[in-house]
Amino acid sequence: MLKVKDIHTYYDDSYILQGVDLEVSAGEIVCLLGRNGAGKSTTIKSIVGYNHPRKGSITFLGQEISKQSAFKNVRLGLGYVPEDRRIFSELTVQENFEVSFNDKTEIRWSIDDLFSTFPLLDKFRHRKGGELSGGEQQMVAIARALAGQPKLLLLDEPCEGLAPVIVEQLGEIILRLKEHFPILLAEQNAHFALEISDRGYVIDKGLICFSGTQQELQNNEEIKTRYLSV
Amino acid sequence: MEILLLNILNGLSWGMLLFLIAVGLTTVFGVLGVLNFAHGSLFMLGAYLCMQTMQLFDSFWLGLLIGPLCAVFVGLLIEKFLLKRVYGRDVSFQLLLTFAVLLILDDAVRVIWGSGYHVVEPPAILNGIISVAGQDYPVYRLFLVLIGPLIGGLLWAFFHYTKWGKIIRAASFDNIMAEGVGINVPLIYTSVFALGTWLAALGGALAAPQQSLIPSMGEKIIIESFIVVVVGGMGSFPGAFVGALMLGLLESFGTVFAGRMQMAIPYILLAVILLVKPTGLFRKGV
Amino acid sequence: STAKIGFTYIMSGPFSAYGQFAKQGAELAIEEINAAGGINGNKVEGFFEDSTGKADVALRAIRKLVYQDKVDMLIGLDSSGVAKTVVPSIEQMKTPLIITHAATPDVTGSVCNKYTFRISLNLAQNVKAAALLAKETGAKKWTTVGPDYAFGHQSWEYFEKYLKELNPETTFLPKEDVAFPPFKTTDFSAYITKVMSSKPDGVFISLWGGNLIDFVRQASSMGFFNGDFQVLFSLGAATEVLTALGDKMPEGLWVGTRYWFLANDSAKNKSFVDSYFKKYGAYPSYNAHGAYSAVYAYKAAAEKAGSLDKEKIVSALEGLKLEIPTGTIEFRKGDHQAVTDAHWGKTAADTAYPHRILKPVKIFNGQDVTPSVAESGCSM
Amino acid sequence: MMKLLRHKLFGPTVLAVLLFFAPLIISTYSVMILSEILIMGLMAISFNLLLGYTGLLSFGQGAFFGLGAYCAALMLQAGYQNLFLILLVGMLASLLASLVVGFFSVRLDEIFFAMITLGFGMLFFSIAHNWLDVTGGSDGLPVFVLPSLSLLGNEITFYEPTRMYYLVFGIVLLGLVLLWLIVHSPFGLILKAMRENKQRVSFVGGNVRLLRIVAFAISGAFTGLAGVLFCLFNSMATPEFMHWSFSAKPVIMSIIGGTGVFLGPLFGAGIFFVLEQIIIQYTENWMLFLGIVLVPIVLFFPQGVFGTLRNKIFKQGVK
Amino acid sequence: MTDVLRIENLGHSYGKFKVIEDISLSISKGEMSALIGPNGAGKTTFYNAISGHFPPTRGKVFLNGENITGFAAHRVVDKGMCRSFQITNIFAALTVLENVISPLIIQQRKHFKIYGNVFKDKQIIERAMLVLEQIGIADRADQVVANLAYGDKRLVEMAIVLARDPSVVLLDEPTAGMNPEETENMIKLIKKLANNSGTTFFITEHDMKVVFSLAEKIYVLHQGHLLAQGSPGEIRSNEHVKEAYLGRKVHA
Ligand SMILES: Nc1ncnc2c1ncn2[C@@H]1O[C@H](COP(=O)(O)OP(=O)(O)OP(=O)(O)O)[C@@H](O)[C@H]1O
Ligand SMILES: Nc1ncnc2c1ncn2[C@@H]1O[C@H](COP(=O)(O)OP(=O)(O)OP(=O)(O)O)[C@@H](O)[C@H]1O
Ligand SMILES: [Mg+2]
Ligand SMILES: [Mg+2]
Repeated sequence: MLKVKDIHTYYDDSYILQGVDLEVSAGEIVCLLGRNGAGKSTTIKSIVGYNHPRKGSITFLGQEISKQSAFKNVRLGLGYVPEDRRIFSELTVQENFEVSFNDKTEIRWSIDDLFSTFPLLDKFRHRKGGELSGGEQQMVAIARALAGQPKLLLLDEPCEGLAPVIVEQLGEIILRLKEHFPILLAEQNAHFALEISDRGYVIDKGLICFSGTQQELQNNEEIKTRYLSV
Repeated sequence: MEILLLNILNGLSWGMLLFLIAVGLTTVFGVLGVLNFAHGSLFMLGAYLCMQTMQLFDSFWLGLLIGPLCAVFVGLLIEKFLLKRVYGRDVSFQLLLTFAVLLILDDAVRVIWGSGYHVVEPPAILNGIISVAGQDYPVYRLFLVLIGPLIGGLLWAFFHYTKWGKIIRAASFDNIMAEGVGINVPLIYTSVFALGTWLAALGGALAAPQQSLIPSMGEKIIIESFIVVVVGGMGSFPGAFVGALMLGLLESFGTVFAGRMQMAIPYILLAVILLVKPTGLFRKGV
Repeated sequence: STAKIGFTYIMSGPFSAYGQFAKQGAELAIEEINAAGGINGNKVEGFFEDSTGKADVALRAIRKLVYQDKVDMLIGLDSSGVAKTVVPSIEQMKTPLIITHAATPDVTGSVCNKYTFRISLNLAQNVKAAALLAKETGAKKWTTVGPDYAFGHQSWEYFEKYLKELNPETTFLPKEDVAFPPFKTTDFSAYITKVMSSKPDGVFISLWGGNLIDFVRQASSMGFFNGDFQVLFSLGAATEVLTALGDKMPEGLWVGTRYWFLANDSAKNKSFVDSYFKKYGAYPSYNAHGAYSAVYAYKAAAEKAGSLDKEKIVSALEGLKLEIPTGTIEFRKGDHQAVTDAHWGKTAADTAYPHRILKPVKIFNGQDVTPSVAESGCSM
Repeated sequence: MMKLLRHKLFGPTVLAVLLFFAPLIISTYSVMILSEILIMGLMAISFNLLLGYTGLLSFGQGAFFGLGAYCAALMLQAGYQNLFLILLVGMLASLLASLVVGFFSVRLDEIFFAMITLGFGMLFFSIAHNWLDVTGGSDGLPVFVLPSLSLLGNEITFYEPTRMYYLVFGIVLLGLVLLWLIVHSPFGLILKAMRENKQRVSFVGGNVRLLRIVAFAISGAFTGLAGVLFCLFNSMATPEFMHWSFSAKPVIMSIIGGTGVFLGPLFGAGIFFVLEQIIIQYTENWMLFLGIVLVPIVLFFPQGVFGTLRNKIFKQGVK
Repeated sequence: MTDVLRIENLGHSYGKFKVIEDISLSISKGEMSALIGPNGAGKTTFYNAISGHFPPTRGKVFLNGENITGFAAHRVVDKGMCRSFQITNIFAALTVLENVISPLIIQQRKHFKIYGNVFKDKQIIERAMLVLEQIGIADRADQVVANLAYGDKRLVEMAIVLARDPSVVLLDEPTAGMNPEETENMIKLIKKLANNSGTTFFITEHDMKVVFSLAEKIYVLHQGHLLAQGSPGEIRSNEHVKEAYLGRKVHA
């Protein structure tokens, strides 16, 4: 479904991704693990289209998207939840969903569906996004991505700064969403990620240094201590 | 008593013109984050283009319709080739770039239409006089008093009740994330600048029957619109409305009470408001 | 060898029309003089600099003319403020200057100096004529609308002073009841309302340029000219204003100017108006006339001095009498102001012209309207 | 040798020597332009103490410049001839005025700060423009006599352009040295810290408001000094000096030159004047061409012309 | 009277919206305590209200017995309480050394000194280098902070706070965004500092590992109220806390 092949991405002159390969197929949750600054967010941003790789290819649903603007990729079916959530703080929760709503495609999530999927948000419907707490915003960010009717969801560190009880809930939500589309999850929190994903990649210094199933990752002590410091 | 009424009308008609200019300025600032120094020049351009179309077709209404649209074309060029490159750069760079645009537009107009004064006649139906409080009052001014709230109301409805309007507001709060939810941000920016240009040029076309056209006619109005925008709260739509009315009325009544300090009225208003409410009267929010 | 004349006018920005007129007048004069053999056999060369209407820029321009282009003579200056602040430096540069537009009485008054002359009608002369006219109208209670800067305030001050002298009966509205709109005003409605509601017998208006155009149009539509009072426009007969207003200028208003191209039938004036019209397709404005005449004044002085030497030119200009299109003038020795006629008239339609003309024209003799040297306050 | 070239005082010293000997080579008119560049350069560098170092975009510097000029003009009119007294009073007056304006303005940021300083500046302009009795109103004040300096028993006057140049040169040099010391002092470092993050400064105990007021006042005082010099150089003080369009000059110059380098704004002033002179020579539509030239400067020189070029050259030097 | 920090009935509202209410607590000198609570409980608001970011709408704050309620941030710091931020808050374009020097200049009251070269001020430089060494980034002293990795930026944030040598340090999520190794180091660092200098630390964290390995006393904030307080053991076994915050699965 998504195929990233040997991408090289820079911020100005600094060479960040030095040939990243990864794949996500239908029906799976794939996690991208790596320590701080390893290049997880950069990978996600390259896929979404914020930071075009100078070399390499990204294909999504058979279409080359590595040079395409973010908004086009999102309309094509990439749902993006950024690491800092970025709720439209002056818009109400409902308006956040409305502006993200993609009506040019088959509609799988109506706005009401979103509120029923995240019942917690219902009472904040007309509250401004900026007035919500971090956890509440994270819900909004995920729901907002759903409003774009994604065919694949990119989640960048969804549990950063969230309370354990919320993280738990989040894990459940992500597992539920898996029934609808595959998910690429960038995480530092390997405990959390490995618990819910089927497969995983480990990235370090802009290179994928390991990939394998959940089991393989769980069992590979070397990787765990060297790259994940678990 | 009559003077009071007349001064209110005078203040309102000037205020409404200011509002049209300021609302464009504030929208462009709110979304693009650029405080456009050349906005006054687009106002001026609107007036000249209105005059030119009027001369061609001999109709004020056509001038009002076509003139601002031609200005929008110029605005699109400016956005595409210049402004695009300074989004997100420091305020000082944006001010300098738009200042350069101001210099270019003002002088170009002077080269094309000459430095002499031009006048535009109001259309026949608005050219009359009606009696207000025992004094003759031009109908055209009343027309201005009405058109401001009309356009303002339409814009407000657009921003708050249409999807496009909400999308524009979203892009104004966080353009990067707006892209991430599938919004074509460059297109939004271009459209918003076009809208801002259109509002400025429309203001110019509406002002044309009131004041003589010279290339520098945007200079006074740009500073006053800056003041309106800041007083109302940068990017705030109701703020622009309230600010413009306040300034219009103050200037009108200033002729009665301010004596020699009339010139300072806008600046005193600006200083007082910013001291009391540092972010302007209304919080950000288109 | 050449006689170099440096011109400093507003060539850019909102008031560049004035500089353009002056440049046309100057170029016409230079062309004519060169065709007739130059000045004392020297070809005349003009150097034009842009004052932008700002004092520091004007001074830089003049410095360039004097130190870089090494001109023999300076002509120009539109803005009163510029003229007043630049004049002290003229003395340091020891180069004669003929002012052709700036009207403040001070440059040939409190701040006058040996090198500075003025050929154009100054504010005092123009307003004195206005006062004479005002007396004739018989209006008793006067008010004013003037731009809120020195020119507007001085105009009103002088008007009050002269009219009071002429007719002690007249009254003037106090400062807080007259209207001084800031220079950048485009909406005069509040001022119009204010003046109309003060119920005067006469209104003296010293607005000019764009301000005047906006005022006239807005005032017309508010019924100002149907009011029961006299209106005098001290600069209403400027051609750029009349041209822009066309038939929007009401008829029968008293308007003044520094030069009116139909005011006299002298051969000098006829030939000037004709050649100007032939060359530029328009009737000469007062600024074109000022620059044109100043070049001829320089020619006359050089011929009188028999030299281009700056000091000699200065001496020759003092007391110089010559005929220019507007009439015969004399650079008074005491203050270097030209004693020149003032022109007023009533606006009237005439199908031969694209704009209003003056009919009848009223000419006030230079001697009658020029305050004495003692009054001017000049001491050299 | 290379070390000498790279010393941070090498460039400025060479520049000062060049400026000192310039009048021997260039024409009188160029000497006058150079004087003007130095004065405006001083104004721009004082302004840049705010924009480049403190992160405050002041759009009202003209007020302090004008105040310095008016002080000088009024003192000369009243017969005070002592050069140092005039310089001192001009600076003090601007210092006081900027303390007051600063007191009200510095709690604002960014465009709000720009607008409120613009507002205050225009308030000063309105006063100068309308207070006929003192300021001469819109006409301004002409100055007839310049102060002279008695040095070793000789009276030195400044009517002659080259002498005026040396007066300007000397005082601007002194002003720049003082500003340089300030920028490199502990206070200067705190200014930069505030530019980066004023919240952090207050959360390590710095009184941001007070610090900014002091920075604003220092900038105002030196701007006033430049104003005094401008008044002497042009023998005039006019309200135009206080108008926002005059306040825009140091902004333009600083950005052209580069706000990140101490001398950047001085170069900006130089570039601005030279450009203006060149353009005016060829066309009356200088506004059009100035605009056209400014566009690429803004677009392609993100650190200003001087800053960007310097970075390029030095980078190459390292490689 | 050994309470360094005492808070009485503190409350804060944004407009009509009450975020925290009636919080009272006192912390004794040298004590290491932590404030935990779900997202949106009001932890950051609480910090802001006591550190001078904005004045609290109700209640009082005492530092070393002195009432500092409503003091501006810089005066709170002067009185000896300094904080870090949840979102890194440093001087991006300055070098690491300059980042640490800046608070030192202010501490030594040299921030209005408009002459002299700070880099030649031995007293300041030595102290700055000492702080950097303690934190462990002395080797990067000359690097511009903007170019550092995230974890190092967090360290600079700490260094800035410590440079002021405060008696009370408030840390808002000091290890957020750090990898486990860095987190481990940070815990060690805080422990070391607490032991050596007797500084009182008061932290918020979501990482329970950090909280339980550091804190001697834990306060649990829930919907603006103090739900519980006590030793880590007490908190861990508190049913309310489990319900509201920790969840059942946390075995930390
Ligand atoms: N805007 C930028 N400019 C320059 N370098 C950047 C920029 N953003 C990130 N980097 C660098 O790119 C590298 C990868 O960063 P990235 O944000 O992708 O890491 P990450 O794996 O997502 O880390 P984290 O867990 O902290 O989110 C880091 O070394 C970082 O310093
Ligand atoms: N400026 C504000 N205006 C209105 N409400 C606000 C504002 N800031 C925060 N809030 C609200 O106050 C509550 C507490 O927020 P606060 O940031 O203090 O929580 P927190 O405990 O720090 O959460 P987190 O762990 O997610 O950082 C939240 O519900 C939030 O929505
Ligand atoms: Mg990341
Ligand atoms: Mg928080």
